[in-house]
Amino acid sequence: MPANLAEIAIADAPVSASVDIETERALTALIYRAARLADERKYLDWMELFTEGAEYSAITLENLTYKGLRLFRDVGKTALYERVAWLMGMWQVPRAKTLHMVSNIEFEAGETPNSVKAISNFLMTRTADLEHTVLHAAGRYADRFEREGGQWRFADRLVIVDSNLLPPEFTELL
Amino acid sequence: MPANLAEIAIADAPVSASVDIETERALTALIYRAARLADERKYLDWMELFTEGAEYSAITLENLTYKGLRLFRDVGKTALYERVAWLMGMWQVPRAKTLHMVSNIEFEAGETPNSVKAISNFLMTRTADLEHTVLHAAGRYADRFEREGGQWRFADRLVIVDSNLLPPEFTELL
Amino acid sequence: MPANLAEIAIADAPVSASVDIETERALTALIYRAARLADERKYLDWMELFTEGAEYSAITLENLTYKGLRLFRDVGKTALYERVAWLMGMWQVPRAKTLHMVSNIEFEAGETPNSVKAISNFLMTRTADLEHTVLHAAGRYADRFEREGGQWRFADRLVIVDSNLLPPEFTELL
Amino acid sequence: MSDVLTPKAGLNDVWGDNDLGLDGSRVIDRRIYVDPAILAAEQEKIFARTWQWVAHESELPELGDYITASVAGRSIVVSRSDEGKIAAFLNVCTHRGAILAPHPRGNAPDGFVCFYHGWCFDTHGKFTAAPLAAAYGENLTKASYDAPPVRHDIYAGNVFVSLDPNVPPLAEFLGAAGPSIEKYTGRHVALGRVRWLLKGNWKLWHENFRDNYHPMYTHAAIGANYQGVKIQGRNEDLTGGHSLMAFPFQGNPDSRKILMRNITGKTVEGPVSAHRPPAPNPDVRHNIMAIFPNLDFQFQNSGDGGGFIQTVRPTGVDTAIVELVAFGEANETPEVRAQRLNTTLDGQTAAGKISGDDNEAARRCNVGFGAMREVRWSNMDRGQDDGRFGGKNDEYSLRSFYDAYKDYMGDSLAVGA
Amino acid sequence: MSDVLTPKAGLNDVWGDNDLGLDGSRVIDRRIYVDPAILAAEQEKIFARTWQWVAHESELPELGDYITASVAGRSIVVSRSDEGKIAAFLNVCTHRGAILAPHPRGNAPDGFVCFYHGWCFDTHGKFTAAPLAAAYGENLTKASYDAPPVRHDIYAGNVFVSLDPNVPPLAEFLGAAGPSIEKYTGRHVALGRVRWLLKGNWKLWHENFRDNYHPMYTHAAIGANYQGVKIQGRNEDLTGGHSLMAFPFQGNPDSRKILMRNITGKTVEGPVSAHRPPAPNPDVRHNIMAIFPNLDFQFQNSGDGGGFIQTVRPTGVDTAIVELVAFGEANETPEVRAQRLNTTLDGQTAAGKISGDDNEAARRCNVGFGAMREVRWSNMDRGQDDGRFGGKNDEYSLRSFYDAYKDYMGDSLAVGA
Amino acid sequence: MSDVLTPKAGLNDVWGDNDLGLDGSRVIDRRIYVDPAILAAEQEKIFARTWQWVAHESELPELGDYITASVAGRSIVVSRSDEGKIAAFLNVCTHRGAILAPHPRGNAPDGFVCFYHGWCFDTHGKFTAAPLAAAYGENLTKASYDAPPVRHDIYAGNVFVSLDPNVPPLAEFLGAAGPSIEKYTGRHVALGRVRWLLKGNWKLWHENFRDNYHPMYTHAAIGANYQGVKIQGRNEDLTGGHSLMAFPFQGNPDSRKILMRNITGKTVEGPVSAHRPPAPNPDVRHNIMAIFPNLDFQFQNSGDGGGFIQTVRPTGVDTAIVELVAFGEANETPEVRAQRLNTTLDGQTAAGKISGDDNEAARRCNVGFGAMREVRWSNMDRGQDDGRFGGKNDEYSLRSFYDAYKDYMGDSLAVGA
Ligand code: FES
Ligand code: FES
Ligand code: FES
Ligand SMILES: [Fe+3]
Ligand SMILES: [Fe+3]
Ligand SMILES: [Fe+3]
Repeated sequence: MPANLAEIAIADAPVSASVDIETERALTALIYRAARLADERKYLDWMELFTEGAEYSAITLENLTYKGLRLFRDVGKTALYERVAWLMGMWQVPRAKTLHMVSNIEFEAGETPNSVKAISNFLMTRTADLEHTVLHAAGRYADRFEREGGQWRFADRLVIVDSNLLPPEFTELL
Repeated sequence: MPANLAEIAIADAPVSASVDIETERALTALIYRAARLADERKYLDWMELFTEGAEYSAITLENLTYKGLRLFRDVGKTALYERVAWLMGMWQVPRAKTLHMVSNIEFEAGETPNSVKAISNFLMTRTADLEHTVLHAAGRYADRFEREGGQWRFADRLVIVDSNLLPPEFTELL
Repeated sequence: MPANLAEIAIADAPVSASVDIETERALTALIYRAARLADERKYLDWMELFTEGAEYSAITLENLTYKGLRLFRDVGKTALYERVAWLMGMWQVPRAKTLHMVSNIEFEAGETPNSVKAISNFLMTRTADLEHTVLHAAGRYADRFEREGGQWRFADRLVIVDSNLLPPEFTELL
Repeated sequence: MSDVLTPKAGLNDVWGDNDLGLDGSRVIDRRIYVDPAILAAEQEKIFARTWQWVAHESELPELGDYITASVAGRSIVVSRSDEGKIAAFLNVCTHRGAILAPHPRGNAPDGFVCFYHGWCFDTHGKFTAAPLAAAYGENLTKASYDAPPVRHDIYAGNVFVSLDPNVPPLAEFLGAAGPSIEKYTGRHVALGRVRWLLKGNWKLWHENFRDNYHPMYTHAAIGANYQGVKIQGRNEDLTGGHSLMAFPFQGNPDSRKILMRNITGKTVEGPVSAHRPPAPNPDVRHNIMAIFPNLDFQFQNSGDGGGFIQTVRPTGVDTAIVELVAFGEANETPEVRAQRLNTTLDGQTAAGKISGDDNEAARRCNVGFGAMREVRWSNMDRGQDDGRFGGKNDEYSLRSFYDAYKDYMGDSLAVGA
Repeated sequence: MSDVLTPKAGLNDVWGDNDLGLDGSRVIDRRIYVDPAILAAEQEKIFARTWQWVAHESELPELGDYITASVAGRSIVVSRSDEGKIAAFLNVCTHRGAILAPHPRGNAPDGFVCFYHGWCFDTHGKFTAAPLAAAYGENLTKASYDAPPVRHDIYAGNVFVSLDPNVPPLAEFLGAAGPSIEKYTGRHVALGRVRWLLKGNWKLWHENFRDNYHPMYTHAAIGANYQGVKIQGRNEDLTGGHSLMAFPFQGNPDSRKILMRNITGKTVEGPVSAHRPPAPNPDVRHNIMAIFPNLDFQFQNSGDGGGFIQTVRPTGVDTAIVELVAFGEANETPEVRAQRLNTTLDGQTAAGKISGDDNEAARRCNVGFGAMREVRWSNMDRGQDDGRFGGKNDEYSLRSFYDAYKDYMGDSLAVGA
Repeated sequence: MSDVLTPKAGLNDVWGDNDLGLDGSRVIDRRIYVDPAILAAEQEKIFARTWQWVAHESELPELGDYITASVAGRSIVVSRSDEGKIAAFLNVCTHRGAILAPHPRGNAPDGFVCFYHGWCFDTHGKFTAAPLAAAYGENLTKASYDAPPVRHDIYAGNVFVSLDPNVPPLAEFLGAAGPSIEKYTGRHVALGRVRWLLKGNWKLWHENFRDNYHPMYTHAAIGANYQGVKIQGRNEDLTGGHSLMAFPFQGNPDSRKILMRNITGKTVEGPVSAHRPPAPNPDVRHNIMAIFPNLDFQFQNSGDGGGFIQTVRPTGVDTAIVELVAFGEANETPEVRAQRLNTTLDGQTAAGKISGDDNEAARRCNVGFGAMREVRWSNMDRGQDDGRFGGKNDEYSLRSFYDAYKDYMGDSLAVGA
């Protein structure tokens, strides 16, 4: 999967026209809900926003443009369930309060009417007990959505992390 | 008012569908204007965005989930006017330049057509004279709007601050 | 061009109503694309988003409210081309990864149907090789768009930087 | 409490030789705000040698409830141990050093299992077991592996700890301040905490609670309120390094509304309560009591029963963390409690309508101390009468801190040091 | 490798006089984690005097490829020089000090032109020309203006450098660890690097790879897996300060699914593979080999050929940068390679399902060390048999590090220092 | 200005014993960029002992206008006092240390009232009153409570201050640089300031203005422009530690367009002005004048009347704040003024098309100095003729700085120190 940032980009066609406004609002709401559920630590609800076979993975920019070594790659609900179990207590790391700011969402119609791609910028802050709020991570979400029974879900989310020097604690949901 | 973050959340129904797009645009514009007027230090104009009996208060996340001890709670225009007077000079603290980034706005229809609830993420930077721009605060706005004579206004804004270790200066408008 | 922040503001009329939703979506997409192309270092593509005689300039808030001394002012495609050449290699400064978060976009109809003004908040992070992601700059875009042959472009972008103490490296595209 | 105690004799005072021509007990050497060596001495000779407030019992209601506090860089667990009594021990595993309790608050009714290699400690910090202990042969018996207990004592529900086992008993240490502490927190519950960073040396914050002379200048609203008023109040050295400043509600209630109109150019109708200072009332006294070295109580003697305490602890020579704990009466009505939860902090914390200016005062002194070589000495000379008390704007309270400060710091303060 | 070597005799050990009543070779003075003077001594006496891993040859395939590394504060260029051999020299211009190679990775087949004033250096760091040299008259001949070469050597494709030209040869330094390094990285390629900040002293991370006793406590999943299992494994001091911990896949494969159900309250059907630990298999051994002072290898001897190495380098007394380099076999199939790229790091790095807890362990110790004056000594006494190896949970591996540490640090460790 | 002054005799030069076999006056000991003890000595022996630029009179037009500056850690108020003359005093309240003027710029026509306890000072910093003074008895008469005045002087509208009252008169200090300062700022107004952080020792920035040898390597555009050109220019030690570098517009105006086409692969039509360097013109000389220890003037002698100055002040051993002040002629036309406001900074500041590379040069040296132990000495040997001036690329300007630097630093530079 070696690629460079541009290939993860969206075709430079006039993006917004390609997806109707109702789809745009529904998918924006889905992206916002994924961020909120992560910040509210409702991990099991967060998992439901993904399709059965969905893929959720993360990679640092350095490795995206080198040989594609990922931080992790969860494929399917079982793998997501494992990450959720780790977040809910198999990690013995005290959970901190995160905040996901997502903006600059650009949509692109997928191959079928029930498939849409989007890229967006995220900036995540983290506040540990009794510490200041700090800038935790920044980067891009490269998402693919699929609509099943009128309900949009994440089919694929790749988190591209800008930093190649991660903070001391990076187990929070990205 | 002991509650946890989830209770301040929005029902997990498909949020966006619940408020029509025109209302969404009008309320988004109101949220953006409140941020701009605060950043432009137009405090008296900012005050006009609230209803007569409006409540504006702030709480750290630690106390939201403990016994509800608030940083402050202004109820009604007189209390807002007092905060504005403090900002305009009763505090002898040099005003710095703030910038409010507001995103992830999720709306939910209120009990009546003239009442809407919204939660959003905010990230605030502060730049003091001759200093670098720093991350000042991050958290959530829990807002309730009321429409009077076709004009939407804030009826209630609770600012939930993620950090339990505030920066040295926290008198800026949140 | 001495002015204060307020004069760069948008008239306080109910902004959103003044521009139709289709124009708003197109211009929002244009603002997002300018941010993405800058972050993907596609500088030549970024240049194409500007009109022939477009002006792109930047100023610190201190000088905006003093005598108007700008960090730089590029007028016309030749000047933009020079900045692009510097970004592509005439500066011998290692390029870092930037991320432009743009939010709080407020539009205002211009004098003609093919001219619109907008102000927005931006927050830019920068990640140098092997370093943490840091908050690089925050401030306001004061933009004017012109539509030529159905295609919106930037006719004027003024970047107002909040900080009066710039970071050590500030040659990245703002 | 005899009122006739001569302040420390000038001559042999370590600050006797100063530029202000004043008695050593009436000046401050500004070096103590900027010299890292002084901070290191303060941590060992003051913070590790005095009673330090860490919690109120009401914050540890259930068996196993614990709070962790940081005193002179040491993390300390304060827990409601299995016998229901408060226990305090160093929050460090004797095996390889990991903290046992990783959260600021938590509940560990069965004691603590160190998450690193599983060593077990009871709610008193006593080492109870190491898994797979055979690998140690008999060697675990050659020394105590208990997490060292920390001397602690409770006064009116307030839990204090001391890293110095030989510190005098708590009641004796609190001395004349004891009865007020009992009155103001004896029947109370802690309602929550708020913390913030101070951009200045820790003493600048504690000095602020020894200083009743600043309010009408630092806080515009108080200045307006005291315009043309004969200021009442008492400023007292309680000995032991503690002090009490008490003053009635006084001043001109309409002053604030006038000041606000001048500042905003607007007059706002509607209920005046929000922006009127309390009407003058000689019976109600606002009390600011400072306990050496870093604890402050603010309460009203009106029986209102609300109030707050603050501690300040250094994190660097020019940074500190201030922590405020708000109190209400255990049995107050829900209405009173709700009002308390909504308004106690309005004037306080880094966001407070009053304290906002006090944080700015610390910041300004911190910058001013850059000229320490040229302007070396501060003046705390207000109040010329002998004895240990004076009017609202006198500085017996501030001198009482530095008398005790010199006793604890000893030769570390020698100017050449 | 004789197994009968008595650990350093107790008495004359610099830590002989400790509070735990143990032999000096079985304790650690916690001062070494917090004292800036110790860190300064470690930089010069250890980091600048040992072989330091900087790259794998597979990362420098083309002529002119270079990587820059930072060792004891010095920036070093490691490049594929013009003869195709690896060269290493200090990344500093002899004219006025600018670094010659400004990127962590790059390609400079024709050597380096310093961007500040144009001085030229070849791919070996040799000074070749200064533009407009007439202005120097003959003076450029009065000294060498070459960027000082750095001693380097290659073992099984791994490039090591040493700032001490007199360091023993690499193969001798690696000693008993050599063959494993050959086996695990000899036919391999580096697949990428991930770096993160450690909030604790650098030794806390390297100690973690000398400690096979912590996993079943620090990592809940491993704890569940080992429930009621007779734990197999070997813990060995390879001498020279190196150590090897090897253990088979063991434990109860369903334990994790049960633990996950308890924690989440949900049971997830579907392929179990994702959340089942590997089935017990005595032939496959997981190897954790630690090379003095800051290099760790993790591989399986199952011929799977994948694995990773980690280096940790201090950036302060309580901060360090850990860098992990993942490996795959040069000739593995695309399917194996893709699987490797997707899963190698799942348990590792600051985001890892295993290492997430190890970073937390370092953080907790870092806070616990605030009580260093009261709890001065750490215990590394597991394993009472003479000789240099023991069971999975013994500490021959950890003692081997500190034996070597004391040799290098010499009198810098004297407690009074 | 006699041109025949032999540089400091080699032997007794503190850097005489260096690795480059050069005269002590032609090398730099890189320790001075990294050693905190050197910075502390520089603050007291240089920054607190020299004339420091703080403002231009045009920035203080109205009565009561003030600017605060920070010199060697001391905050200083520079104000247009009540007699219309400039006053300068330490920005610190003699009561308890708060700064009197909290803003970088402001207007206080009636002097300053300290916001902490209301002490009053006039526009000269004279202490005028303490409210409720009775509490001090007569003790306020026992010492001066004036904010200490700071020696200041004005040269061609430029306000300089010195923390050392015994510093030689400003005109004498400026010496040979005076006339140029008069010419370049005598009829001018300050148009605004821009500040940025430098990631390197402060001397690296000031050295850059003593170095006319770097531009054609550090700045690709200048390199292209000078391709195959016989470079004109003069490099001169003005004595007193000041230097002047002057050179005409020269080079190949089309070079930049060619370079830009090579880099971008595009050719852009339209007005060439934007990307053409100025045409060669022997009459117009660009002047870069450096005033010891940290002030730089850049102007053209073409009567264009625009230009800028820069000061650099350390905030740490490897960080500093550079502040640029742009100038225009007081009576220039609105068109000239508008052009000046839009273009003066295009090549300057951390965002500048030229200075962007100079900030990178400081960063690269800062990293390279990590190898200070191995590569200890920098070479500033360009220009072998006796006397104090040479061609554009010689280093009389740089050596003049270090001659003065050694005079001020004295024994603090002893290598063993
Ligand atoms: S550090 Fe606590 S059990 Fe090892
Ligand atoms: S520093 Fe390298 S050429 Fe001058
Ligand atoms: S510090 Fe200035 S009046 Fe007290
Ligand atoms: Fe106060
Ligand atoms: Fe582990
Ligand atoms: Fe330059």
